[in-house]
Amino acid sequence: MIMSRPILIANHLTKRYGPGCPRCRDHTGAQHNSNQCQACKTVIACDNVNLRVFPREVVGIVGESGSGKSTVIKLLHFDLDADGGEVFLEANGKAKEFIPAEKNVLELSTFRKRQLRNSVMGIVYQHPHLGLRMNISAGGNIAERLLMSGWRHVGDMRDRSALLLTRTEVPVERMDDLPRNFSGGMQQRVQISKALSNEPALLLLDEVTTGLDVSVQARVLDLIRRLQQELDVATLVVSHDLGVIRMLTTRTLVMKNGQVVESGLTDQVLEDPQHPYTQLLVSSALH
Amino acid sequence: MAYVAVKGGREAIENAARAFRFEQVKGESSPLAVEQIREQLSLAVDRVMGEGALYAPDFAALAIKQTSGDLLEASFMLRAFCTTQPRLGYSLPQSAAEMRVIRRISAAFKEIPGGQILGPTGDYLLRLLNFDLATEDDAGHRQVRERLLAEIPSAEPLPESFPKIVEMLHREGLLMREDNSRKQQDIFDVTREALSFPASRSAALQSMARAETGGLLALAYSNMRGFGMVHPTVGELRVGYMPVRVMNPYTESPELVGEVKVTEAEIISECREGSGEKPRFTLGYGLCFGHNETKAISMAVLDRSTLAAEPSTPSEDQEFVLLHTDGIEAVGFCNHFKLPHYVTFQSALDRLRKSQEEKE
Amino acid sequence: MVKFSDWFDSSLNASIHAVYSFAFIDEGAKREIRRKTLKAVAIPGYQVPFGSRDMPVARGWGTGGLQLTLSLIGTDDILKVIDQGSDESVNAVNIRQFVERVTSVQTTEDTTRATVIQTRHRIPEEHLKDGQILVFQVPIPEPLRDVEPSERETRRMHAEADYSRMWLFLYEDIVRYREISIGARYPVMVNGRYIMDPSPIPRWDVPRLHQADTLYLFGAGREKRIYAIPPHTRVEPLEFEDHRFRVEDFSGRRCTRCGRDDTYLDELIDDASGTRVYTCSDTSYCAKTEREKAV
Amino acid sequence: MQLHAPVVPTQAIYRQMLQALSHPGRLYSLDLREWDSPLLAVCQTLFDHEVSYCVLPGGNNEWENEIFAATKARRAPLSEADYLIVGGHESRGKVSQAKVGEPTFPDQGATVFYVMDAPLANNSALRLSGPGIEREACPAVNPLTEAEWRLLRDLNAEFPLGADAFCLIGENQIMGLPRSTKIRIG
Amino acid sequence: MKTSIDCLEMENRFRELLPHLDEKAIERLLGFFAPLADAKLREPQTGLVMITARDAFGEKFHLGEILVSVGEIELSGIQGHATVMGDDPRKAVLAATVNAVCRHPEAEQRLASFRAELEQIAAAVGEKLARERNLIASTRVNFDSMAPEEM
Amino acid sequence: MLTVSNLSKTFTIHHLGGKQITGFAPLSFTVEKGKSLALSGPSGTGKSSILKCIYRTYLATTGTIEYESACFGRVDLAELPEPEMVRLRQREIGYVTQFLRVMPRVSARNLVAEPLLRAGADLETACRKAEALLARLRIPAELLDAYPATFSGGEQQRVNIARAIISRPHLLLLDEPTASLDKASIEIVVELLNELRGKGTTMVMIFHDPDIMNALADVIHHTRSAETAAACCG
Repeated sequence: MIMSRPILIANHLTKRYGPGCPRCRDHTGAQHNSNQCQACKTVIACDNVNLRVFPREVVGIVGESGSGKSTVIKLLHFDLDADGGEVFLEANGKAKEFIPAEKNVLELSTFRKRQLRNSVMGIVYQHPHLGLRMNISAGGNIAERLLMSGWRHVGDMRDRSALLLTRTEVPVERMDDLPRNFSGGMQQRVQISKALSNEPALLLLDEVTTGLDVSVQARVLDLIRRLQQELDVATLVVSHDLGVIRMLTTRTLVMKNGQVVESGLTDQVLEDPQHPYTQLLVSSALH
Repeated sequence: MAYVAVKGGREAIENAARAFRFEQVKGESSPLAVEQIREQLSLAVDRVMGEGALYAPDFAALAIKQTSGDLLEASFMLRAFCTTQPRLGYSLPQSAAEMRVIRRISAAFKEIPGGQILGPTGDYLLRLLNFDLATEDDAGHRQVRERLLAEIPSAEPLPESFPKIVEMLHREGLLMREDNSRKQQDIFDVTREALSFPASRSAALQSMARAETGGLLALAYSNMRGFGMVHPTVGELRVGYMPVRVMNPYTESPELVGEVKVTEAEIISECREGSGEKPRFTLGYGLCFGHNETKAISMAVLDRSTLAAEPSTPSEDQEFVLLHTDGIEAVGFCNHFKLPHYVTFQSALDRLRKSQEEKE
Repeated sequence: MVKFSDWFDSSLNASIHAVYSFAFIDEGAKREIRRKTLKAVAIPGYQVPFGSRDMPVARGWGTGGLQLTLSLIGTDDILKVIDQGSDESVNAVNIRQFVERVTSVQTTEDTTRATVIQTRHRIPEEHLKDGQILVFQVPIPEPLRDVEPSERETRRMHAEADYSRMWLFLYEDIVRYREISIGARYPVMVNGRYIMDPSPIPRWDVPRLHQADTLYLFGAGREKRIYAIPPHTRVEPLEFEDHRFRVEDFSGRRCTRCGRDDTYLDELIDDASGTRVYTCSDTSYCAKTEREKAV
Repeated sequence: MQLHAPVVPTQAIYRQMLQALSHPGRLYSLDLREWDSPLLAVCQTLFDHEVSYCVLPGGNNEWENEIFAATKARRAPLSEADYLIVGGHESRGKVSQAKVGEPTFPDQGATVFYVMDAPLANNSALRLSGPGIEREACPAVNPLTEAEWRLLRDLNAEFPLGADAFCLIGENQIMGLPRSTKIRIG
Repeated sequence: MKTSIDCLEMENRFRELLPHLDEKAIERLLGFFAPLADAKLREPQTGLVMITARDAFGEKFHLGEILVSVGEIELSGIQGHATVMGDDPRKAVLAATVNAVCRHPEAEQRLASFRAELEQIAAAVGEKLARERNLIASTRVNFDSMAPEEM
Repeated sequence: MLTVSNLSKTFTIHHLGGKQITGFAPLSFTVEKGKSLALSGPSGTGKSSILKCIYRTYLATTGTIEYESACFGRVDLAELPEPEMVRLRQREIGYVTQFLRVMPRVSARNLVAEPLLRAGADLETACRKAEALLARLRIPAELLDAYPATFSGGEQQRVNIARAIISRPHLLLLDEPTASLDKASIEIVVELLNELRGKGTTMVMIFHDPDIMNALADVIHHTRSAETAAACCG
């Protein structure tokens, strides 16, 4: 049996803030415990990251803040422009028409990137205000993604929004209310509804439970896990929380100072960490 | 019948023009001479030239006369005049540092090389009405002129040029050089191209040099007062005459066209730490036609405030500042709401009635 | 070239300003407007930025339309100017007089005779033919302005055809008011690519933009934009499958002057009775109908 | 009293160009009272020191200097020029390097003038559609080789990016081909 | 072409003086060239020149336009050209003429009496300007500062 | 089916200055298809670590783990790329420990049905099979919708076993799965495992209780402590 093609391949993904210089590599990375180059002051947010995600798989990226893990997600979602590397996506649906699998999608026009993002990806940000328009109704927020994918029937969109809100345990009668007036956990669930509205092939979760109360965290995680199983969507989870990683993912990358220091099966990374940083992370988390 | 004139608009307009003209002549006074305005209301002329973006004192004075002293309207007239005129060329790039100074002060240092020259300023005049001016006649006017020049014992002559204060700070490494990110290839010309954002520095400076004084002041004031981070110190403020030179096409050597009166302000603002550099002061720059210190300082503050990478107040948002300080555009749009909007209002009425029906 | 001595004797300090260029605007400025207008025609619905010279009428009073008209007009043209459908509205009179003064072209009130029509807020009721040009005065050319104030951002949205926020605006409108609440200035999709502001014409006029025989030019002077709809171009008002675009409803009403019931009407309060009455917004068409009835 | 100078003849040329571009594929006649060549007429109508142009090899050698003398427009390399001037019915692939503008400013795409003495034989497989054309139509005459039609089609495939063309045919005829025109061959 | 340096200097002084000359002075000076039979001129043109300024960083930008008049004259094959401030065709022609004459082989002799007149005007204008400058100079703030040796 | 050669595990603790801790000494064994091998030896000889190495929870320090996979043919589990290893875990290799290591807030039924769902079964079938298996393991029906985290140790362990065996893995790794079960339950588990073995499942297991071990194991492999191993081989 042959493994199916990865839905996402990212090679040598690099993002820096600053001019960059030949000595950047000598100063930055986990080894030097810094992501800023002493010579040119460039901050290497993410350095030469390789990553692949297979269909239906949940992959985690764990690391402390500043490790570059969120940068990776933002690069993949085209929120940031990469300074190097390539990304290949197995497009689905409409995007298949304009994105060949062998095309480095980082080179697409912003117009195409937007199309691709709309049809292939869903994202849930740590801060609901990044993913939601707070002054647009919850239903409107979900409708926005549907509108992006060409839906033009208000009734159908409302039906779909209602379905998604039900699935994410948001009372449907609140569909026309503004997310601004929702609790943090409910905002996150609306965000998840929005991310899933166009049946994405790849779901990106960026610290989705950070900042929520522990009990709310648990419910959001359960929801994600359930939806992930129901929808079979390939998912990339970024978190600093080993508990979240343990609960959601099968494979994990550990990042520090912009570099991937270790990767493996999630239980292996947690039980038999190889890199000194991972050992520290695991030991401090478990005790 | 009410408010739609099917006929009669033409006559009404013509008569309105008559009525406007009548307002100017209905008094008993003698007509104002253009040169009187140019000479005796020179700050108004300066302001009109600055906001009209045309250095033409005679025409500016004429425009003030024609518009009954509505300075914004007068500057508008200069702009419209420009539309009818061919652009014959560009001057050679000229630094205001070379100006023939008539006023030059610094709030940053007490003693500056070349000295503080107060020049013709009303800053220290008490704002008290001078009733002597009310009864001034030709002879008195002449006497005053002679007396003012005669009363002055000969002073130590002014130097030909003055060193720049900011240049001294530069040399000491206390001032940040301009961001490379804003370096430009071509000089933008807002009279030939529509602004787009982010606007280049040349586009921003040109827009502000022709902006309305009050508009710049309001935004700059909002920043100084607290809706912003620029805490300005006037490094140097100059008023003087800047030479204008063009290239003579036959001799291919620079040719002096004349001098234009300008005001230049350089304000020093708080430190900013560039990537990998020591903290330094930053500079805001203002330059405008005529003697208009309020405008030059406001412009310099806004030049500095719009450097903010992520604007958090209106005065830090380049687009906000540049698109809302052109007096002529603003006054036109403001007044266009006086035009009939019957059709659109009818459409809105239809919508409102429909909505009310739906709700019933 | 003239002889120095001849010039010296003959020439007084004659003011050069008594005579304006034909059509007022300097030829260099006209060339720029013409270049940009051709690009606007080639990219229907896209707003081409242009230098936009200051005109002797105020910004916001039709300077964009005026610049287009002046860049178009030649001695063979017959000009019609309307505001709110009326040739005699003060602004229309003002603009027509100015153009006459700087070109001496013929003017008309008859829509069918005009070669160039400058308008504010209306499309004439009579069918416009191939070869005629309708010039719109546009106060706010950016259809996305209501959902995004930043010019930089709306430009990006157009570049990426990222119009979901506009659609969302309409969706929310429906959620709130059960229908789209836009009166005039109804956004349209041009040639399947650009969302465009048709200037504040009533919805009544929007269908006339679609597959017309005429060239439509739009000028926004203050905002410095030119755009166009060539003849035979798809122009579709934004609508949902279950919430269709609808024009103003004048059913059961007719013009008290000419009796027509198929035109856009102005609503008037009758001074004497205090009741509402209606007359055609297109006054020259109304007068024409009356004349034809009289014959 | 006349308060203005007489009309400048480029006004008429502009109106004909505008009509031509609004009706792709139709033929219009230029009013060439003041000019010997349609090329100089259209150049003088649009060019000045603010624009750049490039005469592609194969064009008349005189053109470059004539245009400069008449308009003071700047000469620029093919890939940077605002206006390209092609002598004949095709550019041999060159026009594919024309500026096509940016997504934010597609109007910065170039304009191409094809200058020819006479049209080619009609290509019955050729169909134009899009704005300015009712349904679908054959061009009035065929000014371009099939290769050039394909090139224009490909150049404008990523509409609104693209370049716009005018064909100057014979003594005084002009045909407009904006980038919005869809070209179908066979 | 050989041009007398002296003449060029004179032209420079003339141009510096030009903004300060009134109509009468212009007419007087033009009068010196009225008999020039070998000169042809182009109808002087009025228009705009965009002033390009440099900010404190040396960055160039357009400050605004200035109304100018341009004179062009041809004097036995020598082109004279001048751009002067304002709507002033007479001044433009005068300046263009001076520009041509100064580079003419017979410049010295043609300019002799013109130069004398110019000197006279310059003296009068100069005195007026000097008094104005003195007034400005008198507004300098003189801080009393202690000299180091007195400390 | 499974050939372990020269397999060993050493942990390097970086924050203790790179201190080396031996997990288990090099060892080799083979298990035929459908046979079961029991690891036996004193505690501290790293029996659990051996299973974890096979399951890839631990990375092997030396040696190979050759496994005859249905999905990919013959592979070395010590080196197999992770996505393939994930696939094997989902499709072929089961692992039962004495501790429940499953998701909180998932019902017992869903927990057990999940491997079937992942293998492509429809929800109804999967739930029916899960219910049947849990019933056989004497989990009361009223607990089907409860969260196993609240169960007794014995109940948790039976849920754990059910989850591991429901999809009939080709290779089953058992680490003291009966440690906290009562006698009756143990008998059912042994019965179930023997059924699996009969249907071809290969097993590697650790049982403290020699009776259970003898009841299930075809082969017994004796592990030695690192010191002993060093003494023998060194």
